[in-house]
Amino acid sequence: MGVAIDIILLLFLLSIAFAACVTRNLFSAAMLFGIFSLISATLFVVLDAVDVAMTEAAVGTGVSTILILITLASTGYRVSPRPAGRQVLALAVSVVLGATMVYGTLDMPSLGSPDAPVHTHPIAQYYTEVSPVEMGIPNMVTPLLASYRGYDTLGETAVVFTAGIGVLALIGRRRRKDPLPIVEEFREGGANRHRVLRVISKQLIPPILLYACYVQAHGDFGPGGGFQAGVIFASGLMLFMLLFGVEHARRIIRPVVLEKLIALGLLIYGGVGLVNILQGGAFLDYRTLAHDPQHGLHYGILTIELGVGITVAAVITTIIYSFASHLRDHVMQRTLRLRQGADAAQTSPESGA
Amino acid sequence: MEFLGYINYWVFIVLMMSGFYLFLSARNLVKKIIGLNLFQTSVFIYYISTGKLRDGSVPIQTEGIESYSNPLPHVLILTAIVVGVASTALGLSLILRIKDDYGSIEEDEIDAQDVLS
Amino acid sequence: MGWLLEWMSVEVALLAALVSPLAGAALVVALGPNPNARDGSSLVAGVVTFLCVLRIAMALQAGEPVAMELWEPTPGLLFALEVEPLGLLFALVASLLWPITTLYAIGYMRAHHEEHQTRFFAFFAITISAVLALAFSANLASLFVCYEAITLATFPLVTHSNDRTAWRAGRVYLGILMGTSVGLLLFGVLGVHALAGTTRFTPGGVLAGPLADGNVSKATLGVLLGLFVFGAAKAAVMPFHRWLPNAMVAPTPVSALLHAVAVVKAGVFTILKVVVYIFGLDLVRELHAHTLLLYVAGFTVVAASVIAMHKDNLKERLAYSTIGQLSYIVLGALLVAPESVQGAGLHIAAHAAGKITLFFGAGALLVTAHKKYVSELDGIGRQMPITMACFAIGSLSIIGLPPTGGMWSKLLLIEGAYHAGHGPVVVALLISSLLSVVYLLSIPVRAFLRPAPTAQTGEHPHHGPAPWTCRIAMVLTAGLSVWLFLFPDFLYDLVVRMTEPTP
Amino acid sequence: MIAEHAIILVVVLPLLVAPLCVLLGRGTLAWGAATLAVWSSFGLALHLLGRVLEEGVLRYQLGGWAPPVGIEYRLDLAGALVMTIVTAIGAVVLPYSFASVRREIDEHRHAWFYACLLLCFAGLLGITVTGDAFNLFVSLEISSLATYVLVSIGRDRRALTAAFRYLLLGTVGATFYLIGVGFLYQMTGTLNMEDMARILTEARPDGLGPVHSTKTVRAALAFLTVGTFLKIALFPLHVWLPNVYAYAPSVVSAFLSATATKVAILVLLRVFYTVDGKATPFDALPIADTMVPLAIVGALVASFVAIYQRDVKRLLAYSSIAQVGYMAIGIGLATQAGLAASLLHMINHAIMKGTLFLAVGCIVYRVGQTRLEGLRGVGREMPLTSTALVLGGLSLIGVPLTAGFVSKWALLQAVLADSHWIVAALILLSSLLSILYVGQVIHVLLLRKRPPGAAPIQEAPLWMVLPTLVLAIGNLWFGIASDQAAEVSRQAAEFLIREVAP
Repeated sequence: MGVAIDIILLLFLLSIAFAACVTRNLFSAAMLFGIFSLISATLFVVLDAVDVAMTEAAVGTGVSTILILITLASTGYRVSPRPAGRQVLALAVSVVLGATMVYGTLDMPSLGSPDAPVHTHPIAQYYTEVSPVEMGIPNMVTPLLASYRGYDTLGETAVVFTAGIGVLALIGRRRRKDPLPIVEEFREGGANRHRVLRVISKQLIPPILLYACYVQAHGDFGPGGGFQAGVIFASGLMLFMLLFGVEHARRIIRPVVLEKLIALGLLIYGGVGLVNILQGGAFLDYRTLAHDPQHGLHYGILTIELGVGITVAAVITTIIYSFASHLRDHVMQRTLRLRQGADAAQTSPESGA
Repeated sequence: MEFLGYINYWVFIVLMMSGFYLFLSARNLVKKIIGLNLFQTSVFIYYISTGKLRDGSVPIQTEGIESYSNPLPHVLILTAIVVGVASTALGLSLILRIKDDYGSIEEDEIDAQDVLS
Repeated sequence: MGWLLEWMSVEVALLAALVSPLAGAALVVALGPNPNARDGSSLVAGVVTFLCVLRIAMALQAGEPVAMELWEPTPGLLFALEVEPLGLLFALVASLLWPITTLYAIGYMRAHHEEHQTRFFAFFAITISAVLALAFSANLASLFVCYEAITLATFPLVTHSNDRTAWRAGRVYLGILMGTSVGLLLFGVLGVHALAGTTRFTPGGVLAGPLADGNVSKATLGVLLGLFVFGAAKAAVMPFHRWLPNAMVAPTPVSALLHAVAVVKAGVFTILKVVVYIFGLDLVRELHAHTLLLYVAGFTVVAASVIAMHKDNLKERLAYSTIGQLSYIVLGALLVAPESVQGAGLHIAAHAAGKITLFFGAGALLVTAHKKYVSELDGIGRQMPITMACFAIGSLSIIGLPPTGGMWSKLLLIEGAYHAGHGPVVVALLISSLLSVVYLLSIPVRAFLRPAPTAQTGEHPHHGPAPWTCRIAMVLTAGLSVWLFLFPDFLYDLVVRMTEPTP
Repeated sequence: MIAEHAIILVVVLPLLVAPLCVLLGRGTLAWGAATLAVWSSFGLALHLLGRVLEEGVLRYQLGGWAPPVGIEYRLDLAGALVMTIVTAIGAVVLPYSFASVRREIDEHRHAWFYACLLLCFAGLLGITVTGDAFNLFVSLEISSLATYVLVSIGRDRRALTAAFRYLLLGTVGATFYLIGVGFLYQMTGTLNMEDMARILTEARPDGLGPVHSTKTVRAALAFLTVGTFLKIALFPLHVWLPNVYAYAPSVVSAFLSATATKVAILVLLRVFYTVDGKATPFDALPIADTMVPLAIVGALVASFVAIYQRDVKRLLAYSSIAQVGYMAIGIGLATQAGLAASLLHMINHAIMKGTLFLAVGCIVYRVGQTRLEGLRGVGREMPLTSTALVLGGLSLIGVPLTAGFVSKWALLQAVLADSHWIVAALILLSSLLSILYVGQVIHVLLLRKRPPGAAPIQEAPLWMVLPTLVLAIGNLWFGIASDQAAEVSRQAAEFLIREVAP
């Protein structure tokens, strides 16, 4: 049964990858990538990585695909044909890459083999056997993520932070003194014309936000944690933005506040580490936070997960805001230009007469 | 299963190759990003597969289950996915700016403009 | 006079000889606004430097070893000083002629109303320091560093006038000197280090061992020798000679001291050192390449003399003469007969004294009579008798006629060539001497014997003699040439000790 | 307490001041905070260097978890050396950045700029201290992402394409690294570098020789090497570099050129020596046979291309590729002398390229562009800047008494010690080419006359000239008194090599 699912999923993935390579349409390429990501998330579940599956589904299928689609909306879907020479070269390089990897696999332990060093190395036992006792947290991914390799996660949060700042620096809208004239159609967002959709979707937003809080808090027991929660929270806001338009959304949570929240989350995370140092432990040694080391660990993990959640939610929202605002400005400018062109076309025959 | 174990790896490799091929051959910048993402996602799949233990289960402690898959690759890939989406977001915003400033997102047309300037 | 210097230990003297020009440079910069104090300090630094070198000479005469290790930035790049006879000879010449040139320069620069005199004197002093460090270098690596330092320190002097020609000349200067030294000389230095494991100047050479061990072939060593002969482009062996005529755009004191004495001699000195202390005379004799290089140098000697004859610009003529004379020294080194090497060493001193006098003369003519061309010099000897008399003595020294020191060195060179069985070289030396009679002696002859141009040419008739400091300097250097003729023993002893190292 | 935690504070301090900069919001405040953070990092780095010299390798258990369960920070001499370079350059660049950034970057982006600069800085430092292969990847990505932002934050639109291309190739490089680490992880089950090195020498479970002889490990090594080559910009994987250095803001060019490639080279050393050391990667793969020729061809081609550049920053960028080639030669020799020479050249190249880019930044501040035609005679009116430029240029050529000479000397010696005469000759040839391109810049700046009617130019502001001159004097200092630097790099090389020795 497992094998059958495995094979089906792999076949799916292969055909999608092939389709993505041959398609000329950027829109379908983007959608194919979204599906690819979703199916790989399913594969992750088969491979026992539920946390990763959740993240991949939220990030790959959700955020990345949406970002690509927004980008395409302002850049267009046109692709010029590729020259043959380049394709041959690309193929050759890819084949070299593949050949090297296949060579590498020849001495690998087969998939799932219990003799593989990955499973025989003492740390594997540590993570699966000692950690739940030591931490009192059933989900082994969470303490590994937040404590044993908590420093990597700090780095990961820093990367997210960088991305947020970077997107702001690149396409973040400057607080203009003379805002663009707002075209009426865009004032209320695209969903204006779909009242039913709007009414129903509106009901979804609170549960989504609530679910985000649940995922944030439930990371100790099931799949989830700060990152997933942040993405889900941001997707709730994203839905709001889709329904009511980016201008409205920007008024609900102001971009400046988001910018500060981005920084705040990372600071909370790092601050925990500094507090640990002040308490006489190593950086990110949460055991110093309370008398009982296990309590300390729980406090620490909860706090840093909160930091991660804040930064991720704020960054994803900022990114989506920025992309959407950019698209909106783009569309509006184009509309204005068209309208001016139309006005000019109307006036010119009169003046000619 | 032994045989299938290798097949799995090779399928992952084919996936990586297709992503890498798309990345190399495309001249459209968005398409390059898509290719890169495919490539990276395939690498993630490979990584996760290394942690899989035959007959192991999801690494969440449950009554009555003795063997769990190794959670370490999961953590690594969680980090890598985040890093990946961060790069993607940055790359896409760069594309938006390039579109604004050059009016095109085709590599050749951009290069041609740079040569002229 | 010896007791006066006894109180200074020889190590101190060695360091002081290098530092006092630098201190002089610092003083010059500090006293820049006050020209008299500035030039005075320059002079004092020169005299102090010379005294230090004298102290070193006394020590060496007494048989004391004079050596010192300074520092080692990376393994194999050891900055160390060690005085041996040839280096001492070079240092003596340079440090003696520096205060004299300074004296001359004071008059020249003021009469010529040069700008940026402070910069001029400062870089001049720095160059001298580098030259002395080069002369005292204990190994090839530190010699190379000093060699490059000289190139850089003289660059501002070459481009001193800051106009288009000066900068163009500067480019050629830097391009050739830097290119050859980085591309060839450095390679040679590293090659020696790689083969012999050391670059220390050792009597008898360091490369004989690797050859005997079979680590290296004769052909490779021949190439290595070529790297040095061409790499030390300051020796101006053709085809890397073009920088020297170009460098003549510099103020005359620079041409006089640096481009007749210090800088160019640094090139031939390097070659001599390498031949004597790195390869060793016996080894060079076995290399086929040395004959080939010998003929290149011989060609340079003759060709430079021929070109010199056709130059009307006095300084350029002197420059080509220098190119020829430098190749005498290279010839001497490559002939590898003891006499010829001694002659080469002696020629460093003799040519220095002679050529600096000639340049002083040329400079004096320029500032006083504003004459640059040989053809304008008719009858000028009557107005500037001292200048032209010194010029004549200098010419004799270059040609190699008594009563000047040039005679001894040329004699030794010819003798060496004869003993080594290189007939064509003897012929080349003789031809070049004859040519130099034509291109040099013709000048004082013109100046004294031809009638002065009359008023119809529009020249203002009376300009008087050269500035007094210039005249003193010329008399001193001309006197030095004569003194070298009368008392060559001291220097001769030095060069003999060079070829017979074991005491 | 600070001494005990210095090894982590040196990285975390700038990492956490970055969000602080964003909170502060104002450019000036952010600059102040950033400067303080970087300077304290510099102080800590010096302290650490001293301690490493005295005590040997320093270790720190992050989160209090003993490796290999937790992540370990592990600072050896090579790491401390690179860390000192990075922090020193940072400490010089930040005072400089105040005026330069105000001129070249829109004001509302200043706080973000400093935040990213700090993140880049922290990421680079993280690479130097980490003893964990995956943590290295994370640090690498922090610095890379910050770099993409830094490059594209200016006003030149060409910086956008440059940053984008860098993003693509950088991500590919990082992914290759990730694949390599994955392969190694699969064969060893651990991510800690030392632990990996230990397991690699152990016998395989099936008894077929040591783990490092497996095909998987070889493939891993290939991926790690190629991925790192991309980051180092070793020919022919250098295509991203010229435009990035050329069109980034001056401060960024200076900082990156002096630090980023050095840190990438350290990654290479980690791969070759710390992780795979006992597996003697030089025997397993034809690394020396490919790396040295690639490096030397790269040095020659890049020097040659540099001569034809009409833009000063691009010219310097190509020269960087050439210089990286020299460092790669030293590593490719796989001898202690070669390694020491590479490390020494790393220090010296950081100083000289820093000087040159800072000096060019001063010119940009006044003239606003870097095309050679537009810079005629500019140097004459900016004497201090041109002094620095000339000193840096001489060092780049490798003129004696400058830093560049000492390391080139050491490199040539190492090359000749292995009797690679042709390589030595080619290095010298490339030096000759460098005379041409440096000479060209100096010629245009100093010798040509300003076009008639051009507006007079002032010397750049004091706070830009001063750091530039500090680095310029560093060129002389490390050329004359370089024995300490040479000694440290020799010891670092010895340590790395010793890890290889069984």
